[in-house]
Amino acid sequence: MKAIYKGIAGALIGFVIGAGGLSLIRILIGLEPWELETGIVVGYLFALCGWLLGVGVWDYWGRGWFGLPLRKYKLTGWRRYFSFDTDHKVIGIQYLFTFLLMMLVAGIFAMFMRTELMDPGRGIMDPKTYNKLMSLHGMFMIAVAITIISGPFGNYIVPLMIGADDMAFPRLNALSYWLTPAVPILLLTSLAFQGWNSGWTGYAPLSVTNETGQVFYNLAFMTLGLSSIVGAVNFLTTVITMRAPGMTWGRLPIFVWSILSTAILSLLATNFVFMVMLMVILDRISGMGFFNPDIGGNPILYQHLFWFYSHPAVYVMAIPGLGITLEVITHFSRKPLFAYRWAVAGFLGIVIMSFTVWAHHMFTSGMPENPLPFMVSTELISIPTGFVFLAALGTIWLGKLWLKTPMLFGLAVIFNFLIGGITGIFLADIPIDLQLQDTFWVVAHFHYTIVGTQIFGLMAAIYYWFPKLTGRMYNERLGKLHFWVMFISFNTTFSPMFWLGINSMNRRVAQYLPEFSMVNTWVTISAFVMGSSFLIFLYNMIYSWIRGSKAGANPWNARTLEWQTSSPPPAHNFATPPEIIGHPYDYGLPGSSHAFFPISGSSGNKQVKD
Amino acid sequence: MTTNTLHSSRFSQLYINRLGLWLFILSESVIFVALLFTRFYLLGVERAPEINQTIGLIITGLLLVSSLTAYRAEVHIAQGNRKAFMNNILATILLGIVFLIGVGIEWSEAFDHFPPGTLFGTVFFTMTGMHAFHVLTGLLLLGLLYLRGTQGAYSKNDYWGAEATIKYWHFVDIVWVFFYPALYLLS
Amino acid sequence: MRRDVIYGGLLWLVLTVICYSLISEFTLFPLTAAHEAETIDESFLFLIQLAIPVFTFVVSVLLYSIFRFRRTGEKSEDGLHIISNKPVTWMWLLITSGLAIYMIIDPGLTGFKKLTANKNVDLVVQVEARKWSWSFTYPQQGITLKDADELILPVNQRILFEISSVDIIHSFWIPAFRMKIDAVPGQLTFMRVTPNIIGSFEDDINLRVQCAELCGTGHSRMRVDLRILTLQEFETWIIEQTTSTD
Amino acid sequence: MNKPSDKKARMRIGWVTFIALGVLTIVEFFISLYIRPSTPYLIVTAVIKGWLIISYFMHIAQVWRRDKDSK
Repeated sequence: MKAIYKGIAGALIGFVIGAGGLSLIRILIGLEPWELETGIVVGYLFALCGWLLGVGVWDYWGRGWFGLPLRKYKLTGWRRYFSFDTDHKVIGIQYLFTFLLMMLVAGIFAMFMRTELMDPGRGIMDPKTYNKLMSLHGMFMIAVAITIISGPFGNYIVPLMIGADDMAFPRLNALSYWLTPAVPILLLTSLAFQGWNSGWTGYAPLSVTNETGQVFYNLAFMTLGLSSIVGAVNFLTTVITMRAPGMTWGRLPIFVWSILSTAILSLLATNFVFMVMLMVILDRISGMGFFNPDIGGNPILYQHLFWFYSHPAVYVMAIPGLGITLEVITHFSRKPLFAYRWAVAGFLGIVIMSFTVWAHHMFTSGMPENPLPFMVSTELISIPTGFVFLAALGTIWLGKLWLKTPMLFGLAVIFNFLIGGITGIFLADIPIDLQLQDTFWVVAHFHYTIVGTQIFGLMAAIYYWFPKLTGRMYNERLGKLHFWVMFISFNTTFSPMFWLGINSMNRRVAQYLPEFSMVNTWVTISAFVMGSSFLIFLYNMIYSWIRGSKAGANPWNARTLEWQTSSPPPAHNFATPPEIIGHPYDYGLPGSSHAFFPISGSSGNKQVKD
Repeated sequence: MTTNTLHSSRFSQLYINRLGLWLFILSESVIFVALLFTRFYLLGVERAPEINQTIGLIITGLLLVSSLTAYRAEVHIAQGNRKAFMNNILATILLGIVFLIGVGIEWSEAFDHFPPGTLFGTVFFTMTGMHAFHVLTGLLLLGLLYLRGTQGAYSKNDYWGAEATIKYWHFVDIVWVFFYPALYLLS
Repeated sequence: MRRDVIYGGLLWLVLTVICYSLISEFTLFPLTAAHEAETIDESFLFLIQLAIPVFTFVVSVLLYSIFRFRRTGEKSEDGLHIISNKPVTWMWLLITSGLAIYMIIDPGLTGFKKLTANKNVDLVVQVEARKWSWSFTYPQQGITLKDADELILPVNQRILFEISSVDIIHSFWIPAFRMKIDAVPGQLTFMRVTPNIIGSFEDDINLRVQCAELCGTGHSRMRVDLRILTLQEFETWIIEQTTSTD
Repeated sequence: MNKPSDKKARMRIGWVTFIALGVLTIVEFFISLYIRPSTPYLIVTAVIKGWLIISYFMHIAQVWRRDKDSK
């Protein structure tokens, strides 16, 4: 906890230095000493640096820049999780808890939204409050979706899967985690400054002209982007350089491939959104006019830059979910991953093509550019996406399906992503999009792809790796109950929204025509059931973590490397460094093995039990 | 960047660090790609005729020379010649500072012709500002490098800190290679 | 194995037939009030028909596998060691690419062409969006309705909307026309449409102008009614307007 | 790698690159003065300059020359 106190102190000092210094400069050049938004932006910049330095960057890292000896703290037990710890397993758990908490909070926002939408007129809040709540829900969930698989499981599992003892840059890894708490804090602080009402997309010029709370959204998005860039550099370097001997590209588990693809996307796209957020801030605080039509600026520019990041970001969310799904489906079908190369090509194909489709969000934006190339590329991206279905279906066909909770979630992802994908085709078709854009069809579509793919994938991951993370087994009965409640209520919540979309209910509205009230009431009730299913999940996790039965090293009898070490893994992951001698998914091939652990100093090879 | 010891990697720590740095630079260059895109999207190939060509050419030259001194510093430290290394770093820092002063003069002139409230001003100040910010961070890093140098850090076998800083400095130069024609020369 | 393929195929067939009969049973789309809307609904229906076999294929593989290939009991047993299957993967690539390209060409490019082909215009209506109301101007008739509560259009006339905004981005959407386009400050956007029925908001809720782009507090109520009149009625209305403003 | 002759060669690379960059900058300047439209030529010179810096000042080749140090 000491690290966090120091971080908070650092943030406060940083803010005072930043905002105070700014005031001083303003006085010197003869301006008013204080201007709210400039003060917030500059103060925040310094506060963020102060927070990072205080929380551990200075002790573990910064002192070295000045030639001072580093300070390392030897913490044990729960205290490690509140410190600048560089162990990738600790960072994974930190990510998991932070973002599950964020998801919970954003889910509560969603419950409030649905309560308001029970009623076609004014329900529990006025439209202004609704817009802010909707924006908060959106941005919280976007932050969650971008991070919640690659953060926790990318960090915890990827080094284990490739046989490394840690990430390539452990301190950068800790840095990328400790940037993230700033995101929810900023977003919630915005409420003290009238919040912001432009949704998670923050379209200019609305975002240039609205209340001060908007600046917090921009800063939060920039901070999140910074964190994911640092994470992406780390993941790429780790996977490229830290693979165990014999772990060729062709033997890389599919989940590692999905994280790698995600990292490429984050690396190459994120700074677009960083820049566009900065442009909005500059427009607001310094009188610049990127999006101001009066001086020749162009609001469409915002959408180009924004979607050039945010469409790839959709795959940043979806690909790790699909990676987990393929991973889980393979292990629980007891059969090799069907068409492994095609699945990898699918991921990489999505990565490359996702940079060509951004303007399909802008078919109705009145952009002067020709929309047809974007329609073509968007429809074509369904081909690499189809490879993922090919791999999944080919794997379960003729398998020996072991229908445990992770497997159920994995299969549900296939179903949900199928609906999400097919309904996306309609949106990619320009004539149909003219009708469906900005309606509830879009809401249903992206909830099917993000929640249905990523959050269901997350659940599969949590149940699948729970024994590895905790050393204990979750309660299977409760897990299945959670699955069925969540799966059914998820579908009854979001599938009626397709009907609403076709029948012209537009999105982001607090009040709507009374003709839609019956369906909306139904959706709200389903949403509450879906929300409550997470209570089962939380109870199961907490209870099993404390009281669950011991799981052993490899309860699923899986072949990948993370299961070949104890649960939870020791400090450096493997007692002896592994060597890879076979494919990770060779189920049903007698005598095959994925890895063995040579004992240093002896010539004998210890065969891993398979 | 980091100096932890790894026993499971088949690559040297130096190689890992280099790869990480290159990836970071790749990612950072996206900021400038976005700015160039903005410049062409909003303005086409137009530019303000009032822009001061003399200052533009001078600061371009300064940055170019600073890249040479940075390069020389790296060669010298790779040979273990610390004195020459330090002198070249110092020269780089001075050139960088003069560059920033040049940008400052350019800004004060630009305020009269195309303030941030005009379209070209918006683009000009953001592009040069973003670049100057990177020059500033580069200068801070070079300052740290110099400080560590006086403390006796870096030898011909261990000069990753110097190499990384110098690579970053070259990257800042590359950005200007693209920004200079985009702001001053296009028509 | 062959039996599995046959049974799975049968399941696919049954599910597909069920889905087709379901969509033919129900009215899928709300009221259309323009030629263009019919084109869009046709594309929509066509894509649904294309999507159904894809959907039922995946679902039937999932369902069949879950029931046929599930492991019973706790005994651990591995499946067959099938790494890949060249004919299947290449067939998959061929079929999915074929479908994608077909979709691009048929409802995509052809539909887009149908919508944009006819450039004739009988009537120009200038639409100005602001927070949170719509103003309509009929430049040929010299009528301006500021902060209007109704948009009046004649039937069977090709109308060109010239849309602009004075503050932030709004979106001009008439659900019964199935079309929307953003109102962007600083530029004009266009929408061409030919209404083909007579009616008003009281008859059907899809006859309305709705803002579809989030624009702040009043966004959800930024809506005016649409009334489509016969040409004679429209001309009478025009005369009424011009005389009342004089 | 640390032989004195090696040092001379590396210094020469630095100078040659520097002079090439300088010449290209002058060329750019004159292109902007005399050639309309200048954009395509300027893109070419900028790309050449960027490539020179990346390959000779920053040694990008090190990234794909995976020299494992013998420790």
